[in-house]
Amino acid sequence: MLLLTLLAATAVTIARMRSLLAAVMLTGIYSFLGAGWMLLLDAPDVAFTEAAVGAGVSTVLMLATLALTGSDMKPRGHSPWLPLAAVLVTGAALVYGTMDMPAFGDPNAPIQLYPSPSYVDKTEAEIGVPNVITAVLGSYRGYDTLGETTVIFTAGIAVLLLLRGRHRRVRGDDTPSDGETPR
Amino acid sequence: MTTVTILRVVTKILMPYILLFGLYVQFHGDFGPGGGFQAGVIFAAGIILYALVYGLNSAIRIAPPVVLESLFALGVLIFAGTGVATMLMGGHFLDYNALSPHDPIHGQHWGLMAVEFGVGMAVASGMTLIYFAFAGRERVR
Amino acid sequence: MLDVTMVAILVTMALALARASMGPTVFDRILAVNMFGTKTVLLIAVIGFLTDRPEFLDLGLVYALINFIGVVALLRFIRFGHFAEPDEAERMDR
Amino acid sequence: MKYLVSLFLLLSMTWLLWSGIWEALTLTLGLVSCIAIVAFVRRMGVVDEEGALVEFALRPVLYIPWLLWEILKANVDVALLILSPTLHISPRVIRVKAGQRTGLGLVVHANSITLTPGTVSIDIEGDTIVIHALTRESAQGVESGVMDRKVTALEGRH
Amino acid sequence: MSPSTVLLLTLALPLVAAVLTGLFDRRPNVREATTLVAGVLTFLVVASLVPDVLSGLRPEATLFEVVPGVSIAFTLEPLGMLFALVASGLWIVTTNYSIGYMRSHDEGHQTRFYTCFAVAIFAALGVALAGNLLTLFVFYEVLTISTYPLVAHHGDEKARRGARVYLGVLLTTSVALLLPAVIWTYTLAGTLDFTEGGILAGKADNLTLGILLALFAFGTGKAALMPFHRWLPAAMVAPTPVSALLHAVAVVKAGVFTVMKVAVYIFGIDLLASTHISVWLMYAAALTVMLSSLIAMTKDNLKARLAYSTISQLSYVVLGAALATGSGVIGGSMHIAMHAVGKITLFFCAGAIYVTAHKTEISDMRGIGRVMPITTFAFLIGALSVIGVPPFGGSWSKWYLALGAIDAHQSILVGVLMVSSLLNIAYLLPLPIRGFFSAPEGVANPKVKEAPLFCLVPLCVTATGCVLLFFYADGIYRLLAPLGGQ
Amino acid sequence: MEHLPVLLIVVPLMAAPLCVLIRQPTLVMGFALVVIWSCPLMAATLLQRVLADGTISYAIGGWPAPYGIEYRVDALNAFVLLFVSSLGAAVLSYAPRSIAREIPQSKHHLFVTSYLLCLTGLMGMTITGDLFNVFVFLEISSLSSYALISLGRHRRALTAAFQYLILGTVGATFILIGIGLLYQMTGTLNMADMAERLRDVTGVRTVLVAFAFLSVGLALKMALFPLHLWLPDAYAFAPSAVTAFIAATSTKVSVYVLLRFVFSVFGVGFAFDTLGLDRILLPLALVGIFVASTVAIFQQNIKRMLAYSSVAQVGYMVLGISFASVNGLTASIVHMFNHALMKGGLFMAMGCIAFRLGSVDLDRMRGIGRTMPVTMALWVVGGLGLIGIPVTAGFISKWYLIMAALEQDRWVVAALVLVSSLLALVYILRVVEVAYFQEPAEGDAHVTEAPMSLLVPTGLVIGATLFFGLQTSWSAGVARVAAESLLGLSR
Amino acid sequence: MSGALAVASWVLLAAGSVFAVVGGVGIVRLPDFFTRMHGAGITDTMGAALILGGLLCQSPDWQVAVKLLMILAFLFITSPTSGHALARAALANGLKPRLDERETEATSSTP
Amino acid sequence: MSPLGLYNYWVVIFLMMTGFYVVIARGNLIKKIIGLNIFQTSVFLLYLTMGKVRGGTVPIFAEIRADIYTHPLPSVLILTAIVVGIATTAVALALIVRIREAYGTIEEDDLDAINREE
Ligand code: NA
Ligand code: NA
Repeated sequence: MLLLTLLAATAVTIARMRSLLAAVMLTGIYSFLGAGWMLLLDAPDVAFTEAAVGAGVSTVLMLATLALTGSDMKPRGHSPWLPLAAVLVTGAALVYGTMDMPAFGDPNAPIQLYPSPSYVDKTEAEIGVPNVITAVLGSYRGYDTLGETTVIFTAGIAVLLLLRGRHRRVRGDDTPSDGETPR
Repeated sequence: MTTVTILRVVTKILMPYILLFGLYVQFHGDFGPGGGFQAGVIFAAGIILYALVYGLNSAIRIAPPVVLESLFALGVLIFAGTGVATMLMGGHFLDYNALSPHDPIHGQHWGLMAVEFGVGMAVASGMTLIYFAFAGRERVR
Repeated sequence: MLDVTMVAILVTMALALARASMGPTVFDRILAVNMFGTKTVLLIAVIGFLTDRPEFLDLGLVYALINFIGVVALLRFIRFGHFAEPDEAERMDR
Repeated sequence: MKYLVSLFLLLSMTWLLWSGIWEALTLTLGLVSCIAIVAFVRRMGVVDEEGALVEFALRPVLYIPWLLWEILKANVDVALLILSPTLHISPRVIRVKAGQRTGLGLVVHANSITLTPGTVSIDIEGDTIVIHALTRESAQGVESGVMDRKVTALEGRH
Repeated sequence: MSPSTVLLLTLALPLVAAVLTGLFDRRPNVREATTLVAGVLTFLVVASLVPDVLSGLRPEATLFEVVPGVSIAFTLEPLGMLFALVASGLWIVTTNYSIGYMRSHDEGHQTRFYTCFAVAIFAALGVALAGNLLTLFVFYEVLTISTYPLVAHHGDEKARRGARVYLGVLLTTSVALLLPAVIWTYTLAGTLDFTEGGILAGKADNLTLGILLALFAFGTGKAALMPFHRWLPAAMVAPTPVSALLHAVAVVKAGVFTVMKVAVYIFGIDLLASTHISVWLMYAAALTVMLSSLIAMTKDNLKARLAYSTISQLSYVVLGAALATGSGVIGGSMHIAMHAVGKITLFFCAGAIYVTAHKTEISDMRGIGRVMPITTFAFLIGALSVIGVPPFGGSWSKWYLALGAIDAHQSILVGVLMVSSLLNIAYLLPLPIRGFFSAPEGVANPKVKEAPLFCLVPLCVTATGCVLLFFYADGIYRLLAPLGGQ
Repeated sequence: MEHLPVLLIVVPLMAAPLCVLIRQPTLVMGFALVVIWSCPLMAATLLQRVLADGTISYAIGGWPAPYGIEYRVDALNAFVLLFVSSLGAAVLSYAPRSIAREIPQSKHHLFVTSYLLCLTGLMGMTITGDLFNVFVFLEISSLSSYALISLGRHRRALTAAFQYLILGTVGATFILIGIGLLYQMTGTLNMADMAERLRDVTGVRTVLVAFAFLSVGLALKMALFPLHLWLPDAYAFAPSAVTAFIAATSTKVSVYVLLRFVFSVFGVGFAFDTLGLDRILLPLALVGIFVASTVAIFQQNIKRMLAYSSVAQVGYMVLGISFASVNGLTASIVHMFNHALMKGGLFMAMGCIAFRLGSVDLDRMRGIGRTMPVTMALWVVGGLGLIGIPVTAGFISKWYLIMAALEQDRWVVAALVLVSSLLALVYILRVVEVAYFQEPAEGDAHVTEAPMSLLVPTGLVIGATLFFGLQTSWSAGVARVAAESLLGLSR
Repeated sequence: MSGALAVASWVLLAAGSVFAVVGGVGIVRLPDFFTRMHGAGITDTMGAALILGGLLCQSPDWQVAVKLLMILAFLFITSPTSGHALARAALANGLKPRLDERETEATSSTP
Repeated sequence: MSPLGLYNYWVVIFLMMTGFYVVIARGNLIKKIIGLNIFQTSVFLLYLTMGKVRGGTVPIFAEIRADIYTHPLPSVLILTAIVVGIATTAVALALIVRIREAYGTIEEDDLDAINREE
């Protein structure tokens, strides 16, 4: 409960934060907290990943971006009502949707009962590794994981496509490299 | 002793252990939290730390982007190739049982290891490559 | 007792969070973030014992490592404003 | 070479302690991992005397408990300070000469100073450590030079 | 060669001509020779099927099934035969005329002109031979599109605006009214084949049929039933050969042909007659006849006057279809041919006058008969045929229309036909009368200066045609007799 | 043969990293072309087998659903796979020459890699029978399309890609939320399995919300009005080959996924009777058609004009869905295909124009009908298809759409569909007039016809729009089979 | 877990909690960046050490104990390092420590 | 079913909406990506909240097999989703870098204004 409150406080602080650098730092904190909550939800693998990715890699990448773009941010001059309305509607829809959800931790929720035998039982019999998550990830739904690896690959290629070409140029040389600047 | 830098020395001490931890996570995904993806990220994090402390050039010297690109591609190919191998051995795509027809559990182990290795390789090189791409970009005013 | 410890850690985190959002200097924020990170490591360890699965302490190590790298990156950013300086090996701590 | 072998041994030990799985496959993978990392780290150029803990041999066994004790004492002092309603602090910056011969020794010294609350090493200028102290007492604690001697002893003699 | 192959050959010839003219961009003589040869061949091929059709055969060919039960298919029946003969025959004449007109005018984009012209003929023949409504619709649209570049030929703002109206009205009506009518028919009848006696009998109530008929009648914008007639005057910006194509050879004829086909083969004249759903259409057509004749009288520009004349004459055909009697249908169908030959003569003459004397306004054409006697005489013959005076072709079609009106017990319409003929006289004859009997302004004794031979010969040929059609109308009647159930 | 479904995806997937290994641009392109042309062949075989033997199921990893991920191929997705892969192959054949002027050579191999990945993602989304797998492959295709779009020469390509990224990710996250809620209520991710299990929980509020989130997410991805904001800039400023590829495939696959969700997972009864989906989709589609077509009329950048036209065309597809009848679905499905051909061809023709003129502004296109006659002729044929002129494929779509409307006595809708075609007429005619009836600008008089390597693929695609305007038993026939099976009327 | 260990664990955790919170109060309460570093130091050293020590007493097997010790070691190495680097960065960026005005800056050195 | 049982969901929804708000409110592009991260991380929490079962433990076998394990599938799905998230973030940041280079700003308003002028 306290953890969730802290999460909410962090999220709101980020939303209101004027300094980009501070927001980036707080995003790292948010990921750490989220990962802590994930651990409480019995998802150590996810917590592990969220910490490494959300707090680690993504913070470093954001800092690297800030280094290239500058961390100044203009104060917002727009009325917040339209996005706020959209958010409230979406949120209300979700809350409405929770009304018929099984309660938190309900052992009779559909996902706990179906399919039977569960992944846990099947893993024991068919895969034989202690970590059921690894078994599901690598074998039962190994294809998703191949997709996931491909996603990373796609992103890597995308980043190379976007950022290659101005690599380590001599300072002060302002002639644009080919194909990267407006006509 | 003109330039003693705590950060550099500490990084020097920790670096092997960070990398070892990465590989540990890689090979213990079956037993505990972790696996190829997390291992890759930690390994990349180690190299990123090196780049932060020792400079991008040094990091590029020890992990040239060309090599990283190839490893990146190879990682994906190892994963998908495992699937192709299972197909060639008579199973469906990614059906690791086919790797060891007499002892399916064994096949599953080998299969999991192979694909996790592919993931780890792709992620480690990919993340490093992405960091290099950002860090190597000149700031334009 | 573990519960109490957890609450204490969370309170400390909240205090750090307050400092992180107050600033005033960027160094105060980094200090708070760093502290926050180390508290998360403790939190992870405590949660491990709390949920009776202490064998997953690897995670704590990950958090500590990531926290360290994050702070180093922040410092680098603050000091140089960029991540690629030729031959800056010595300058990181200067 | 000495550093490489010692590093390999340390790594292997770490693997065994961490892993706790004594199966042939895992052990083999561990071995391969340690070798690979030694090779890679060598490529990084981070294996030299500056980072070699092996130089300290077993001497830290004595140093660490002493340091922990110092840390405890300092902690209590600063904690009381923080909790006191008037916040009796008198921050100051002092410089101390460090007697360590090796970079590693200097690092241990500076970090030990930081670890004991009330003092933070904020810079190293040649063989001088610049310290921010919270109170006069904590400053005097460092200036006494006890820690400097302990750390120097840690380095052993060459 | 089997009749169905011949049928496809008919369509292939103009298409091949289109491709070849496009390829011979840089060799004008070859290009135009190709067109001529293709025209002659097409006409001969079409004509070769006349005996078959007369003997009651209906050659067929089917290509693709576009929607279940409806294919791109062709059937040759009498009405289509007549239209195909008119279109292919007049193509030859028009080509000759075009060569003269385009060269003496030194027009640009001539290759585009000949190519599009050939495609338009292809489309017109497709309309003529269509075996079902879908096929007809397809070629109807191809015809619209292929003539658009012809109308916009000059490419200046005026031409583009005119072409925009042309395309806009024709496509809008066809897409917004005709297409739904087609699809609706399909949903009602399950087929779109042109069938003797129609396909809609018993498939829908009278109200539905009435709405459907209205969709067809107004959706066929090319029939220029008011108020969808604006495109025809707008298209007068085009060169004269194009006007000939629009008014005589293909476009408007395709429109009234469609109306006639729909009346005969989709509704069936029995259905129309028994349900009286077409009565309103008769009056709409009659109104168009009268109104457009009146407007024609107010126009001083010769081509504009001829355009409104066309609008009026087209409604005769629509009227014939709406009468839903044997004589009416035959009269209307016959009028397609009669008006085509008559009106093309008039346009050729208008073009010849424009090319030679550079005159466009009727008031400027005093004494033109003395300068261009042959042309003016040909104009007179064309005009008389359109008015419906014997011994010219137009008299027969009006005769059968009048008979049809009597059969349908619509005596008012008989009156309309007579009044409109008087109006025809009033707007068509002033030109030859002033041309022959008034002296040209300023010039006391003008020299005879006729149009180039390439223009002159075709207009003589069509003028002669007007006369011949009077004497050989029997052949047409025999051809069309099955339509009227006679 | 047995592995055909998975090979169709894995072959291009593995080719992508291989391209990175090969590096050398010419070799990469050659290799990629060989690989990519194998996809339509496989897809065609698959379609043939599905039509002959019925639905094919392939359990990846040998794990049966719901434990493992299942590939499930029926007439509908086999058809989508076929045309997506065919157009992907056609556009890639056209790409080597087209990108030569738009993308620096050092990036060509990465371009090809991204292109293959994008195709993999799109086909993966289409073929899978697993909801979460849809999300994964959706992201593969999305990420690569962001990169591909950003390669445009104008800097607005960057903001366009970014905007697409934001909206696309929001859409994907909504889809993720929807999938999560559905999973929670059923315990399964397999579509067929979920359809069965959803019968017990219809009317449950969570399912309702899940449906809403999935629909909104997909509407974002397929650029359904008014969630289309990312599309115009993305199409207008991407490199020519990328625009042609994405315009031909991407939104279609999203429409396919919507069809799958609505009909195969939720079922007609829930979506239309319980929820009244038609009451939402129908007005949205119609308003979208009219607004987007009208906006298209006022565009100076012709790629942008065609982009707005695409938004309108998505409206037609959705309109067909909203009828929930065989003819309506046939219209939607066949229009997915027809529009893929038409827009693919049109954007390829725009690429030819950009190749010679370096611009796609209407002003620069003066007299281009003379200087680039073949290109412009192809463009016009494609444009006629958009209007829905008979003989073109576009006509067939409209035919079925109007039939569907008339069947249900929705006269006004039928009329509006027809009237909307006239808006298309206006924007196409605008270009035709400038291209054919205005003289070229002085600087552009020397412009010549595009090279054969661009014209031939363009011609093939445009030619196909004519072919499938006539030979509709292949397109509309398959679409009809698919529509019937979606409605549960066959098999 | 034997009674003595349980008590030890209890004490260590309690003490660790107290130090952690005090450090947290410190970084909120202390006046400037450099003084706050001392507050952070409390939680990072004593807080961490005592809490991890308390957990160590509860660890079910030696492996958990090893991992706890390693975490502690890692923290003890990295925490002062980043603290030092942070202070250095602050100095380099021109941030001046607020010194006690009553005394002048004293510089002394050990012999 | 008590409201308390849903409290967790509601907090998660609040977090999601906070992130979503930052994404769709106009402003700095990096801020938007931060918002996107929060949004996505919160969705991950939503998934994991579903998987947790009362009295369950981590689905990793120890020496003694537990009776109830928390459902592993949400974890698996979210592992994939996290990867997707970081991939998106990386591409988005790369785009932002390029936008800054090409436009000199990363404020949405300024970018729109520049694009409108062209
Ligand atoms: Na794992
Ligand atoms: Na200290």
